[in-house]
Amino acid sequence: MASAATADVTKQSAAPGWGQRFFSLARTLLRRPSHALGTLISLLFLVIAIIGPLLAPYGANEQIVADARDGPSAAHWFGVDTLGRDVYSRVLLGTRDIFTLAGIGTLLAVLIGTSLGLLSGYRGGWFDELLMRFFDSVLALPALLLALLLLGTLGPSRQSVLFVIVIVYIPIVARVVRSVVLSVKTRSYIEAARVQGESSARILFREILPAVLPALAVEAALRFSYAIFLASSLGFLGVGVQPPSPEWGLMVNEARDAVSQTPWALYFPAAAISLLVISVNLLADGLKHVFQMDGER
Amino acid sequence: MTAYILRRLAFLGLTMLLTSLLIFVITQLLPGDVCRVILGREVGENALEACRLDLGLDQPAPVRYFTWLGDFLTGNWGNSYSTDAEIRPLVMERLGNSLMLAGFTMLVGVPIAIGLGVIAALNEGKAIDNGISLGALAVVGLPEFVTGILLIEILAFRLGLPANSSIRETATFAEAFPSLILPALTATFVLLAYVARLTRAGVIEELKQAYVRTAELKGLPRRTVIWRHVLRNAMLPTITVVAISFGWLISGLVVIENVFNYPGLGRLMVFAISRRDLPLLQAISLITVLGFALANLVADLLYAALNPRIRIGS
Amino acid sequence: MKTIISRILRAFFPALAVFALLLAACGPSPEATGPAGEPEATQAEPGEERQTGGTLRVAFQSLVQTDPALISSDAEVLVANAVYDYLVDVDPVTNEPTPRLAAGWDISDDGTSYLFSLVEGATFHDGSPVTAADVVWTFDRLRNPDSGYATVSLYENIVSVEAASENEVNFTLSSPNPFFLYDLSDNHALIIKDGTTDASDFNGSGPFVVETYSPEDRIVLVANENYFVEGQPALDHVEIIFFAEEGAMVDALRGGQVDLVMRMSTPLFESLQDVEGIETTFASTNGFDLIRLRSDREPGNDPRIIQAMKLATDREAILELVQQGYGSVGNDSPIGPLYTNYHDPAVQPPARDVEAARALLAEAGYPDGIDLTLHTPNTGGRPDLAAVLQSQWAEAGINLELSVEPEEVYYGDDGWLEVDLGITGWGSRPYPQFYLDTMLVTGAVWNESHFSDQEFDALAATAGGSLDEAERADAYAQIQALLADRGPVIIPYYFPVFGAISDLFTGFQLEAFPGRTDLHTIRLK
Amino acid sequence: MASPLLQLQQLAVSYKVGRRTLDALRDVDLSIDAGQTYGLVGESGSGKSTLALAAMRYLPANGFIRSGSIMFGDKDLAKLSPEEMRARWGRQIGFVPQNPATALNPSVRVGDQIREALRLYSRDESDVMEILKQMRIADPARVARQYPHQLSGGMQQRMLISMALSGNPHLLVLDEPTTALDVTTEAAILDLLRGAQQMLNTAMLYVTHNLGVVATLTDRVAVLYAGELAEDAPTKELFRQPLHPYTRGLLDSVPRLGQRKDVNRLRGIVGQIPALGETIDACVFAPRCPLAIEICWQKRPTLDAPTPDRTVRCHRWPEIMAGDISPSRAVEKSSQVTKQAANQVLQVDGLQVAYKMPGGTLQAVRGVDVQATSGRTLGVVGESGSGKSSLARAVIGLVEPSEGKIDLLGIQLPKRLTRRNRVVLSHLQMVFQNPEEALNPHLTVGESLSRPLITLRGVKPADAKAQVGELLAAVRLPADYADRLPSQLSGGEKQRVAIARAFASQPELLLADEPVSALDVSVQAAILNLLADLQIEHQTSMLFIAHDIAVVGYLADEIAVMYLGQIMQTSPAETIFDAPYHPYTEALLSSVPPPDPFVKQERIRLEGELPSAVNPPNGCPFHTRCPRFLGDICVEQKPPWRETEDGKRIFCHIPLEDLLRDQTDVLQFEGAKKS
Repeated sequence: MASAATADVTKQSAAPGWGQRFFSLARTLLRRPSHALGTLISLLFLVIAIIGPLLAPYGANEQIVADARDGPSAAHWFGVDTLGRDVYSRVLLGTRDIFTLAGIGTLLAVLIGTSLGLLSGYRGGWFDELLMRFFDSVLALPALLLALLLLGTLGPSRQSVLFVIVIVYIPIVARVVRSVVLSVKTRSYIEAARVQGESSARILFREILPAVLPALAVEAALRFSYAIFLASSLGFLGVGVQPPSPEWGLMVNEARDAVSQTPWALYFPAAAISLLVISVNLLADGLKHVFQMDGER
Repeated sequence: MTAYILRRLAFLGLTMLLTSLLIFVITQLLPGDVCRVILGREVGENALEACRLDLGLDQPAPVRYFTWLGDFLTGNWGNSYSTDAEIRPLVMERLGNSLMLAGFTMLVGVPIAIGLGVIAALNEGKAIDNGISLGALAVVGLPEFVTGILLIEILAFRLGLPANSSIRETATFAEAFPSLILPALTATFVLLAYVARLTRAGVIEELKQAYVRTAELKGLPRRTVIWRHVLRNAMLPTITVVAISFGWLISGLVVIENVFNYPGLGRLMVFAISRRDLPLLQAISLITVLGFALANLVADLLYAALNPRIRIGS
Repeated sequence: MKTIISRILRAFFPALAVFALLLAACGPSPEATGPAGEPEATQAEPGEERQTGGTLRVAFQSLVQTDPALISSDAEVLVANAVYDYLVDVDPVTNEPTPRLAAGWDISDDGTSYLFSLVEGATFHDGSPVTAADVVWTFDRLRNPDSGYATVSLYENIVSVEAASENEVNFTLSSPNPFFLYDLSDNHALIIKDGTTDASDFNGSGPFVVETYSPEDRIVLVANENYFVEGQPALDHVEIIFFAEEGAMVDALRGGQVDLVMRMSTPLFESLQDVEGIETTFASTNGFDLIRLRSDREPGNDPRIIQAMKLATDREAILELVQQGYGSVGNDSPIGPLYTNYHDPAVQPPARDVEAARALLAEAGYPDGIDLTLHTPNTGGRPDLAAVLQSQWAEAGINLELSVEPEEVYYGDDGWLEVDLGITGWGSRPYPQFYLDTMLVTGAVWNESHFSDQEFDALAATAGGSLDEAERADAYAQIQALLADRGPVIIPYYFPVFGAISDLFTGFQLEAFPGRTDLHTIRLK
Repeated sequence: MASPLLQLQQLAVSYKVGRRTLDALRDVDLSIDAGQTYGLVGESGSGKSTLALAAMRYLPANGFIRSGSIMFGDKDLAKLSPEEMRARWGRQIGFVPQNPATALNPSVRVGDQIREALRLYSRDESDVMEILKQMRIADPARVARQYPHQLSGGMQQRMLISMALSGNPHLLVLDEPTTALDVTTEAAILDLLRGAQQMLNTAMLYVTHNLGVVATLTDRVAVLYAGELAEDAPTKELFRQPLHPYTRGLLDSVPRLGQRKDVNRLRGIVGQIPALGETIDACVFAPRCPLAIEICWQKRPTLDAPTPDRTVRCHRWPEIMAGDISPSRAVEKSSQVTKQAANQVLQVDGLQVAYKMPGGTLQAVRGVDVQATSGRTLGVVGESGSGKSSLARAVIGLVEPSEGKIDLLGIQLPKRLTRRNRVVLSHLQMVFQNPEEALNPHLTVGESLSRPLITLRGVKPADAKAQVGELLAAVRLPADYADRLPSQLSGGEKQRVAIARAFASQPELLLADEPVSALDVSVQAAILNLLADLQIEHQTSMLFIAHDIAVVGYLADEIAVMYLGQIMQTSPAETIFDAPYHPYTEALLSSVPPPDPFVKQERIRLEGELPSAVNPPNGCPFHTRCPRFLGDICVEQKPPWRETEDGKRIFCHIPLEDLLRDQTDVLQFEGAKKS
């Protein structure tokens, strides 16, 4: 009865357009304060990633010799690091680094993982079996271990980190997508499409994919937050993005020796990582709520 | 049940085989000629040839793979390139240390995490739930290296806990204990949030089940309903979560071990990578994977043993 | 095919190999501070047990090599110096050669024959006495051309090493070598037992005996009860605990898990300044990071390019930012102020002039600036230096792309010898000649800038062969002027080394090459 | 007369959803006497489950009692504390839930779950065996040791009933306890409840949508509609003369056993039940009522008592009672097209379907031969596990048969769907069971309908739109529905669209797999009629699959009864209810509760559990449970097909004469009501 009570009670006369649906989802997303906060901060970071260079008072590697090691002040909101660089500017500019690494990495992983998951789940058979066994073996390696192994092979660079994020997350995304596909493909409307002679491509992309999207959106948000973690952890271990890039994990690593001298150079990027990860997690929670996947893990 | 165990074991074997292949391929792709790495750039072709012969590098890759795997399985792990030390005792000792840290973390962290998760779930939507959930989320956002550094700043220097966790090989657990506190605390933070969130979700899910209503409408006291019925079932997936988090801990420990200079497998791994120490790297990877896989297996079996739906097929 | 030693060293630790190979003995450290006191304190009563004891816990990087002929890193040398003995040592204060296993020496007038007598009562840890045969074995091993050891070229001019008696060894040289005693004090020249081929069993004659060694974790040393110097060592135990990171070492020191840290970055050193219970010390060195441009091809074959780079560089700012003011400003030559006899403070590279640099670039055909990739290893202050240069040179139109690589990769693949523009770290050495011979003379092993200048080669030959001190000093002065003017390298600073020790201990004397620091002089207060 | 056991007075229950408060029950008055069996019927959304839970004061977290009282004895449950309620649950009010599979704790042995209750009620734990025996469980000791998943649905429900009865409650609340069960199991459970009720004199509040169950089990019935009590009367009176048009509509929607589409059309109710919170301040049934007059739209009727023991909430009950007006809806005239010569469309020979499972091979269909002819319907009826769905899925190509031959219009079909060409695909279409899954939620109705036009009929996308309108019109939906998303349609509307989609390619054969089982009865009637009309219009052959023999009997021309992957009997629909029968058909017919309290029914019950399809019995598949089991021959030999005079074919060892001698018609109608 409870389910009846929460059922959709409004029946509109015509199908709402995509824009309308988007706004109704967005409204649901912003209803709870924590979800709204997470979404807004995530968006804020995204904006910073795009227009960061316009906001940053200094360059990422611009050295102000006279101000080196100064604490936070009106001139330098987040203080200055040992090399005389404005930490505020670096944190702002580092946002783009994180978004290109974690964001594009997640995006690519989601694109490839979704394709593989769709194909694997829908086709089944030996292809599915083979792919899943392969993914099992990849997932048998803890993510960071795999990342370290791959970085050992590729050498530390921005491209390597991107590649690692993509490789590490493809199997995870593919599995999520596959499990949704498996549950959807036995639904009557898919079977109806099959007996109507629809092509596999149309069934996959027009009939199944929309059903995968909610889970995919949640998974993408979660993956993004883990990717931020992974990228900054690799930066911290010194095997990720290399100096003088303002990547946050690397900034923490670089500032670590000087933590008693210039603690601000460590705490601000660390806070930025935490804030972004928490926000993205809240956003993921919100998406789960929007797509009514609350109970799922 | 026996069939189930055998199936799981076969599955584990297959996964391990594929993973070992993966590790082999990746490590073989590491840049540079192994013999050049060992002997240096000025060595003559003769010596290189001899070295390659010695290491069996003249063999085709599949042969080398099976030789390597065979050697590994028979306990012949060879010597590390960079330290010339025997790999097996080295890795085993570090594994022991890592397991001690992971075990200690889980021993402390898991009960607390489950407790918090259950409390939050039973008070869903109330202030205490929001508090726990937000706290967990805040901790989720803190990378291990940040937590570690903060803890060193706050606890090590102010309270005098050991910031460096290097422990003697011969140390008893009691002696090693103080060194374990900070890294374990760091790992616990991460674990806590993760397990607590999942436990909460599990209990909430379980509370919605129809059998809970049956139990309530029997007139059972709330306490009995929670303990005998809800938790008994909610703990099943939690076991899986705990095992997964064990594997997750192995990953997390790489960073933590490096922050605290803890002589575990994760630190050895970073060492091996920076030294291009292939045999050591392969051994560590395989052992880690095996540990991870075994943890998952144990979880599966435990889950099956506790879950009559799997233990006794219908 | 050169030496096995350098093969292996460079394969794994190229930077450290550079560091170590260039070092024959300790550099002078007149500015050294710290609770040095009297290191040779030997108040032990004759025939009595040593009255002091205690355990010293040292934080250091992990060991890779333990064979004295193969060691290179600070940590390896530190352990070797504690477990083995040199024939000749170098006094950290006076920078003069001092006896160790040798009780003394006679040098022939033509400077080609050295006769050493050995101290009484020195024994290996297995109980056998140290004899002339062991010395002969050691040096024959080190100079054996087939061995491939890094010392082969160093000892090239030794004609023979012979036992004159049970306790006397004679070295014969092909030509006089003013720095031969320093050469004998080379990091690798630790006396091993006659017949030892694989010196991994730690059978030295030194002040400490290895109790346990667990790779990548720690090495535990106990006092050698039979050490030939009375009252040494003062400590019962030394535990060297391996760390991957300097930050963790300093954390451990502050947390009280170790007592001594001997290599740390400037910020870490700064962070220890006001910490109760910890005494900090630093030693000036002739170590430096250099920026070099290949002079044998575009664009570096046009001398105006390196000139423009010199003009674009603000050395004071670099010292302030990268070294936080510790150390001293460099003058683009490897002959630093520590070599008081040879350094010429009057020689100065051109002062910073961004406009002049731009003009030079334009003249050289780069009116819109020049784009280059600066390669640097990821260790020490080098990434910082690269970052600062990137910013400084950009003002003059030299636009740098940074390529920061792991040290092992950068030096391991010989990339550092190939790239156009790179940063290299060079360790401190007790005398300047080796920098010239290995880095700058035509065809030198590590002539990374591919520099070839006949005038320079002649001056370097004079400085390295003459027994006349004045002639040498004059040649070095000319070399400095030449390098400041047209040398292919920029040396922005000489860096110090830092050390910190718990104030429970005394007798710590930090060396310019920290690995050569003597542990046997440290004692509990 | 003693005061009632449970008395709801002006009870109103609401749910909080977001910021809105939605009324689920309004002003419900109802009273149950001790020992009484009280039926509560209504369609989904009528509030009947809420009422059942409210009677126990056990509402979901967002539900609350807005006003009114729940008098249980002399206490108002609405005013008791949670602890006081807990003390009554189990001891005074027992509860039997709807879905037994999820209502038992999966990780506790069922015996322990009952013992837990016994301990709580201070009874001896060893009573478990006694209680299980009362539940007619043959091997109570073994069953008590088992976990819920090891038991069949019927056994699980027995456990829950024994648990609910173990506290000897005065009132037992049952929320659709047999809905998830097969009819033969349902019959056994209903027998049990009857027995327990007589023995313990427990009052029962029996919530169901099944008018048959109400008719056979209860003393008194309340009809709930949109949260309001429409009518309340002794069962026989209600069935004899319903006073509320809604009750009449319900009764007219359910096919009676023997009712046929071409003789006596189901009437159904137009429209649909209002959603929660959508009620108007008038008669809630007015929008669907054939008798609605002006006052019905203006004023909410009061709850009147036409006789001392019945109540009704309708403005026009006096006229209905007097017989001045009939609440029955006028029958839609079916479009009678002259019947063309029937030619054979489908011929299935020796069809076998098997699924690979971890424990072996599940033999879902084991050698089935069927034929279907144009313009006629072959109904396949069977309980779950009979293989009836697999048969349909094999024909359409969604599963590949392991053996057998499928001919369409005389041409053998490839087994694999992907090997079938467009023409074949367009000739074969299917309507699926679950309307919620029938349409892609992300496509508009128009898109869904235009696809088969484009793919199978080669219609240009531009022209498809116009034809979509025609398709919608054919299933009696307005053209503007083309722009709607499935989430904006009701279940019945979705199924109409699904039917339109299936007919879009003008198939020769339509497979309908339980197309109405998920629908409420009032909607079900309309869909059945729609199928019948479309079939006549297009002269389509139809394979209609259902578990409800009354529905099959209504719609089909021929009926095949399946059991464990094999056909037990085929017969013309007209004679399915007449002896002789296959013993399984006989048991099936005697298990279906007829929605008519005046029908007398033979009582034949099946013993034991359905055998596993992984390891099906040899010989006659029904021999393990057959009440007319002959002996070894049934175990060892495959039965012969026996043909009767009235066109039946029976798959049984028992000679026809013996069957004719031993069997009488299972259903005996009082008077001559059989139409």
